[in-house]
Amino acid sequence: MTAPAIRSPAREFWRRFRRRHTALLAAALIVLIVLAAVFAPYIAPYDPAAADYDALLQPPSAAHLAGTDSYGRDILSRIIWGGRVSLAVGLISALAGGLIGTIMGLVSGWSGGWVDALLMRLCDVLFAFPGLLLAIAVVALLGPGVGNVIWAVAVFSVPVFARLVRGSTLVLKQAQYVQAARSIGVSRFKLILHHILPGALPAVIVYMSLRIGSAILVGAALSFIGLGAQPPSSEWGAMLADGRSYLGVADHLTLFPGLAIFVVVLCFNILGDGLRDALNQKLQ
Amino acid sequence: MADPELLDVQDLSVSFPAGRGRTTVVRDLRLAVRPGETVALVGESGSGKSVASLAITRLLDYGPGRIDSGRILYRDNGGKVRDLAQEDAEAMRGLRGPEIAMVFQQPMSSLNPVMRIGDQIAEAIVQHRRLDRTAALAEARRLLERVRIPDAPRQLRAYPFEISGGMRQRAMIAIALASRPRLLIADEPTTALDVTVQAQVLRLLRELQRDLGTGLLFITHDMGVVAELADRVVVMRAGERLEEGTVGALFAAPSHPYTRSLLAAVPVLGSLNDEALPVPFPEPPAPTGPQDTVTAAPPVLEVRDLVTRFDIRGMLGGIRARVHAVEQVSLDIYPGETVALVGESGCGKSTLGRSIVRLEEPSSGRILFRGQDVLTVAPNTAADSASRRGIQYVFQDPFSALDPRLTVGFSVAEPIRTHGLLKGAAVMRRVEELLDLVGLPREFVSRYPHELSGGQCQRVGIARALASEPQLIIADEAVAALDVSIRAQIVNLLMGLQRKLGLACLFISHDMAVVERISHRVAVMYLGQLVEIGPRQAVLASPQHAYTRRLLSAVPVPDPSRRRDEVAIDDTEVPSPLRAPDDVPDVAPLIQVGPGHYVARHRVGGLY
Amino acid sequence: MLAFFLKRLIGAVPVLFAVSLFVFGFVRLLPGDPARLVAGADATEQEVASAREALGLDRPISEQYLRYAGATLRGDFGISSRTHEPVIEVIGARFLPTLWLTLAAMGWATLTGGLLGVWAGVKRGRWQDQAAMLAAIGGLSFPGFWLGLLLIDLFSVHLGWLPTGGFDGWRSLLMPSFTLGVGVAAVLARFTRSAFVDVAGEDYVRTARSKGLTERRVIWRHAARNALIPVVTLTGLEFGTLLGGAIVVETVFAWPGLGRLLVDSIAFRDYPVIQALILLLSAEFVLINLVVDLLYGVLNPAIRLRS
Amino acid sequence: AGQITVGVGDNILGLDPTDLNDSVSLSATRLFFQGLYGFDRDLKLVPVLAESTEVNSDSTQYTVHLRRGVKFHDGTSFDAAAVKLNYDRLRDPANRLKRQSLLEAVDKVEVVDEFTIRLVLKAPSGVLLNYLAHTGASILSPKAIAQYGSEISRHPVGTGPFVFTSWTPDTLKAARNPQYWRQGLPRLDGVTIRSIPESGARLALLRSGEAQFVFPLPPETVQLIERDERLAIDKTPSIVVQYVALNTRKKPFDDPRVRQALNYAIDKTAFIKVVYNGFGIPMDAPVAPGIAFYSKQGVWPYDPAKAKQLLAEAGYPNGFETEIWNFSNTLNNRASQFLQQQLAVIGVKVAVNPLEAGVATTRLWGAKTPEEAEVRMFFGSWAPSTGDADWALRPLLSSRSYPPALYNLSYFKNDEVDAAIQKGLSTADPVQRKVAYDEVQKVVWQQAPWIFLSVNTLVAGRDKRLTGLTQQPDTALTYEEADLK
Ligand SMILES: Nc1ncnc2c1ncn2[C@@H]1O[C@H](COP(=O)(O)OP(=O)(O)OP(=O)(O)O)[C@@H](O)[C@H]1O
Ligand SMILES: Nc1ncnc2c1ncn2[C@@H]1O[C@H](COP(=O)(O)OP(=O)(O)OP(=O)(O)O)[C@@H](O)[C@H]1O
Ligand SMILES: [Mg+2]
Ligand SMILES: [Mg+2]
Repeated sequence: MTAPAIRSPAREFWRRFRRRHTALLAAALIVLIVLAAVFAPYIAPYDPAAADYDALLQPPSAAHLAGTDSYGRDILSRIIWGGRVSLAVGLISALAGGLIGTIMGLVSGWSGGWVDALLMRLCDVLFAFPGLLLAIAVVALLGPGVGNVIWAVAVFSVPVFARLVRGSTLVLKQAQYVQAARSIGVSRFKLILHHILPGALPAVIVYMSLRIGSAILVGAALSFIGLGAQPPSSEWGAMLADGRSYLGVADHLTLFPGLAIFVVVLCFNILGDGLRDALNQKLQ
Repeated sequence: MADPELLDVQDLSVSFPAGRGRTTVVRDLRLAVRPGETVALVGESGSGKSVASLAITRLLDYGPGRIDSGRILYRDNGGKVRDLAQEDAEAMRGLRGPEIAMVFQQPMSSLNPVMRIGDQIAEAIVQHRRLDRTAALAEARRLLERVRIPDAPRQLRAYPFEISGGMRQRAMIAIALASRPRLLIADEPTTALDVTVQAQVLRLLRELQRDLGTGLLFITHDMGVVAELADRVVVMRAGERLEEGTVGALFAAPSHPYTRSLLAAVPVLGSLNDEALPVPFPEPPAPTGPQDTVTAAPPVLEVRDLVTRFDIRGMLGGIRARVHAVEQVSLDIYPGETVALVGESGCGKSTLGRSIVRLEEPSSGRILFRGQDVLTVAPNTAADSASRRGIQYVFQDPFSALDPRLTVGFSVAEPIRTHGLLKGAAVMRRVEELLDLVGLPREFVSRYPHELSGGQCQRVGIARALASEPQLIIADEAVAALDVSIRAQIVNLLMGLQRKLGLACLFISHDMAVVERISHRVAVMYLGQLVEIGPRQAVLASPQHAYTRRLLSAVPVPDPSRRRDEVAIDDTEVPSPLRAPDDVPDVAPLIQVGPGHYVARHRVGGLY
Repeated sequence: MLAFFLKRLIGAVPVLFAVSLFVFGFVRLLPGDPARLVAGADATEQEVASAREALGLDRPISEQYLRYAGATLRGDFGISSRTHEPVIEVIGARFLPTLWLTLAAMGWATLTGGLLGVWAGVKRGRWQDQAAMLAAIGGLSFPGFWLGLLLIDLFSVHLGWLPTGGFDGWRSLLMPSFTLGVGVAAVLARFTRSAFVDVAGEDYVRTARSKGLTERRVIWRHAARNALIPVVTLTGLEFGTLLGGAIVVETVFAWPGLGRLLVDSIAFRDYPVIQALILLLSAEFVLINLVVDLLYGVLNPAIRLRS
Repeated sequence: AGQITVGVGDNILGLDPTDLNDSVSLSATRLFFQGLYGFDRDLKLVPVLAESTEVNSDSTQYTVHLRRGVKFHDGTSFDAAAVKLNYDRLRDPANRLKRQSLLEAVDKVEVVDEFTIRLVLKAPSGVLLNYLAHTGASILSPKAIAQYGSEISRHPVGTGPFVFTSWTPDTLKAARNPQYWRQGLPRLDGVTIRSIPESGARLALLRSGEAQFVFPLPPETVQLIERDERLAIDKTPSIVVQYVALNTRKKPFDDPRVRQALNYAIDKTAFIKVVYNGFGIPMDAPVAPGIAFYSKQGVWPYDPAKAKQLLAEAGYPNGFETEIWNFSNTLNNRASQFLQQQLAVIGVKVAVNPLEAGVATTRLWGAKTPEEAEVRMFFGSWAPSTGDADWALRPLLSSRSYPPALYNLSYFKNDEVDAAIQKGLSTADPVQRKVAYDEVQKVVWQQAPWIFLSVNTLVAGRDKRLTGLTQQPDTALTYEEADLK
């Protein structure tokens, strides 16, 4: 009988993840949505910017599956195109913010002392600086492109991740097994990578999957206060915000982009749960 | 049988998911406990003892394990016989505590890290005895005193990480006793206890049996304890019951070959009275005679005036008191030498060991490893790495020392990879070799710590310590959770390595018989200080310090015919290493009383 | 303890100083001419010039900073260029509504979020878990303004139970605090669940069960308390963020809070108000994080703070 | 009788009319304050605190006879001294009041007797009374000015129909002035003005009965109000023109044919329908019909073919690329997008760039010279607050009004126009002024420095029980005669 090989934690993780079928399904759906966005020009039934003044605010019909908006543009096509912006905002900002924040939190929690103090005060400053203010500044300086907003949103998720990870790090640092590894002489980097990070990761993943949704909604908030995406690039949040004054008149204007956001957020959260559970060796 | 059974386990089988199927780890187990009876469950490490006990309490439900078949008949307080395997969760909850209580094997992880010890005990009292919190805390204090925890009022307010391994175990016992159970399942409750405390705890259990008629299912590896305590013995191996019998009959005439070999491997204190050097167990592979491995080379480790103290902080960070865990300890260990460190639970043995591997920060003193002061070397230098590789520590609580998120294979390979000893597939081969050495199946490389039994965990810890080919091993109760045959195998393994590589060893243990077997010299600690140190033969045969004498007198003998009904135990107040922040204890110098034999002559905590 | 507290508070001074300097530069970096905004859409050139003079923006930037720093140190935050009121009063008038809204929202959201999270964690993998998750995701993907408008439509327009907005008694607090709290509750629920699932498999939870404790006690005293540690961080952070004002909710419910003040002030390049607001927010965050750090120690004695 | 609540879209920033420039605050001050003159709902000049005015022949001296028996809310009497004090206060640059330019033309204010005052001008002016009628030239109680100093904007004391009660950031409350000089007025016991920035919530305020009047109303929600029989829509033709300024100094807009082509390319009716839900009329002159001396020119027809042809003639057969700016808000962005789509039809690719309010100030007014200006197309609107052709045309089209001085964003320069504007400004004779402004409007229309779009209709929602609350074309509300049944 040949003994199984020593799999790296990453391989182990993948092995467990593969068994989570709902998570895989969610991941597949996300890929599908991303593909739809990428290939929007080939998939979208209409030009998302083409207005038809004879078909304003049409309810869903065979011609326009999701109806038309106040310019007579096809909402479905706009949602497909809008995925490009919205998914980019959600994914990039959450991933970038999560990555930087996690590193910061690990360093801060692990080092303690003045490094910790410095990094955490930096976070305080970042926090105190309302994200919206920066978003406005970015919009003001660089123009209202959503691409610019991504970075603003990313920067402002950094402190949350940093503090979360720092919290876990502080706890894990005390764990007997971390001390044990330390006494062996495991390098700081490996120690953090193999023993601390996996313990902090569940929180990061869950928060990240939540963050993707809220990042998409930042677009809505910005549009709401009048700083949205640059027209006519459709973006789910902006579509929602613009459609709100038609509530009660033409509800499909908000319904469909809302649905799109819901589905995407749901998928990311299911995926997040799957990843998280796969990190927990006690769950089969 | 005249007595109605309290517990009657019939054909119990338990399995765990494994890969795509399930593996059965307890198979058709039969077991009975009568009121007031003590049944010892002994057997090979990993044979399913702990799992069986979890199945009985149905705590198994909260994990991946499943009861596949069998009945667990239990006669409750009202005289009704119930099949625990069929009861619903709520009914089981009602039974746990006042009816069936359990002491878990891994005391560290089994205590809630963020709750005070007192609250964890009082909670059970409040739940089952309808006392208010203050009364419950008072009761908790009484319980702590009864399990001989020093300074009980303060320990009530301590958190698990603040107390020693033995204290945790006693706290677990106190929790189990708090609800005055009718059936107590104790999984290795005394492994981390020094013999004096062990004797007291055993007496406490007997009292409980007498007063309440509690049935006791006692899982242990210590045949001395079995002989001392048990009425009947059940022997398990590989998930199955091998044989059962009254303790006298079983010890006198074991029927199964495994039982026979088990009893043969039991070390008896005093069997090496005439031998100056350690001698391996008469186990395969064939022993090699006395362990004359100590050379005249300079010591690998020199500890000088080491002091480690812990500040006890209040909720908001202020220092309230200080634990003098290690006070001015000096100690040398030579290549090829094993020094046994013994002493009462909580006296600072682990702290000393942990200080040497720099898991604690000593307040003063020096630690020289091969002439290099390890406390002053800069981190991440070659010297630092050399000492971290050269000294390995086997943790007293093996489970919490393994990263729960990493497989056994990865944990064992970690020191090899860290120090770049091997590369690629060679790492894997070495890990397998190490698992073989400690008697674990190779497929355990892909297991996680929570899928191991206590003894298996401990062996992983040992394999991991050996992985970096150290010059010095600090083994903190490293064989306590192992059954006698495996224990003999591990001790022989260490001695073999000593012979081959000149490995030095600081062997922290409560088991005097093993100490006698393995050590060249014995050091005795008391309240953080070294009170006696000398050649093993001299210390064990003619102990000079009163504490050493007391320690030796309490060692149980693995022979039921020589059972002491009342051990001479002094019930004086247990001294405590806790002091006010500015109250430094005085340390008496060691005085030579024989060749290499030193003893402290001064009054410490009621002794002189 | 006190020493630790003081140390952290003193440590906050340079932070606040850095923030003040940063903000001072930042607002001036933003494109936009406050004088022009103050003077109005159809102002003549003289009117603009006189507005600039009145704002002190005609002086060299260094002088402006020194004045600002000096005044700030004296506790004088200047006069709002938008309303001509002292900044202290502008902010003061809106601080209380924000505080109320935040407290109410955080109050119900932490409670509900925590409960929901633990519940989902207990029922992990079962339909209750899934339902809680769907509810949470729903709460997350609902933009505040949408939910707010729907609530207004239902409770104010159709049922007539609650006022549509404004800051006027507890009834006016219900819808805004609900709307504001939904996102927080959702985040906390998801997060608590996750932390809870991790903790629920620990040995000490098994010990708690072996004592025969009620399941509720096992969950709350043993599992939840350990799960709380990461949740506390998040709660603190969310609280701080909300204290900065919830722009969207404040706008929908015409709530006179700090968030809207900030947006309006930015749109108006009301430098003194922006500067003071951000200083206030930094101070809040320093304070909240201090509390969070203390709470860590309370919740997990092993990481008690060494001052 | 009764109390009413009015929902408005912005915060009230202050209550000193001389130091305000946003229409919401100015409108609110009209509860408390009045000037010597005012406008009726057709923007006709009417005396308020004045009884009559004599102008000398060269339009340099205005002698105003004041109304007698008027009292300020604090009990002091309104008289010539009060007017002089107010006007001098407003004119004095040291006071840095935002409305100081209203009295720019005045050289001296003289008290003739207790109820007569004379305004001596620096140069002849035909429009002084329009300026005096502006809310910014309201008369405050001299006692209150002395008493409150810089706090005056929180303590409004005037002669108006309502007395100040309280003001918190979002809510202004006023109560009936029992000593109001007009007999039997006001009819209401009190007025509350609430700021509700979100239009949906503002609408809900009306529908739930918490407010009796809300303005503005997003055009798309009108349907919801119409469904409710308790509510009515109030439509008021405004004097606000919506147009796109084309930078006539920049290629390709320097060519009149291009500018005309753009005018041909936009379907104004569709524009009004899509952007404003039909609430508006196409512009048919450079000023709105409500403005004095409005001179109708006829709507630019929608004719994309003609537009293409003109572009080709001008050398742009395939169109060109350019950029349009606007102040970022829902309606403006929507309008820009509409324009973008329509211009795309004739091959003109327009990038829409909405400017945040602060950014706009630098981008638009930051250029010191026409050469520095970056603006190409700017979608905006103009509300001439004096209701006179001068302020409707001069700031936008005179070559002396280039930013940063004023608002000529098309950098339009035409000598005839310049001369005519100057002429109209310097005389009080209506006949001469009409000639001048006819000329200006004709030339501007031909030269097309703008894309002429629409004059919007103000849309407000009203509880049907509320009567007599009138909205003026400049969006200001008059509460005097309002009543709640
Ligand atoms: N969660 C699990 N998943 C898979 N296997 C498990 C799990 N828990 C225990 N086992 C296996 O079941 C067997 C019995 O374990 P158990 O803990 O009962 O041993 P034990 O008799 O108590 O041994 P020890 O004396 O070493 O504590 C062991 O081989 C162990 O590896
Ligand atoms: N982190 C800590 N904080 C406070 N006190 C501590 C801490 N760790 C250990 N102690 C105390 O130090 C003393 C020595 O503990 P140590 O673990 O060294 O004992 P030990 O000799 O190993 O006992 P045992 O045989 O029970 O394992 C004990 O009284 C213990 O309560
Ligand atoms: Mg076991
Ligand atoms: Mg120990």
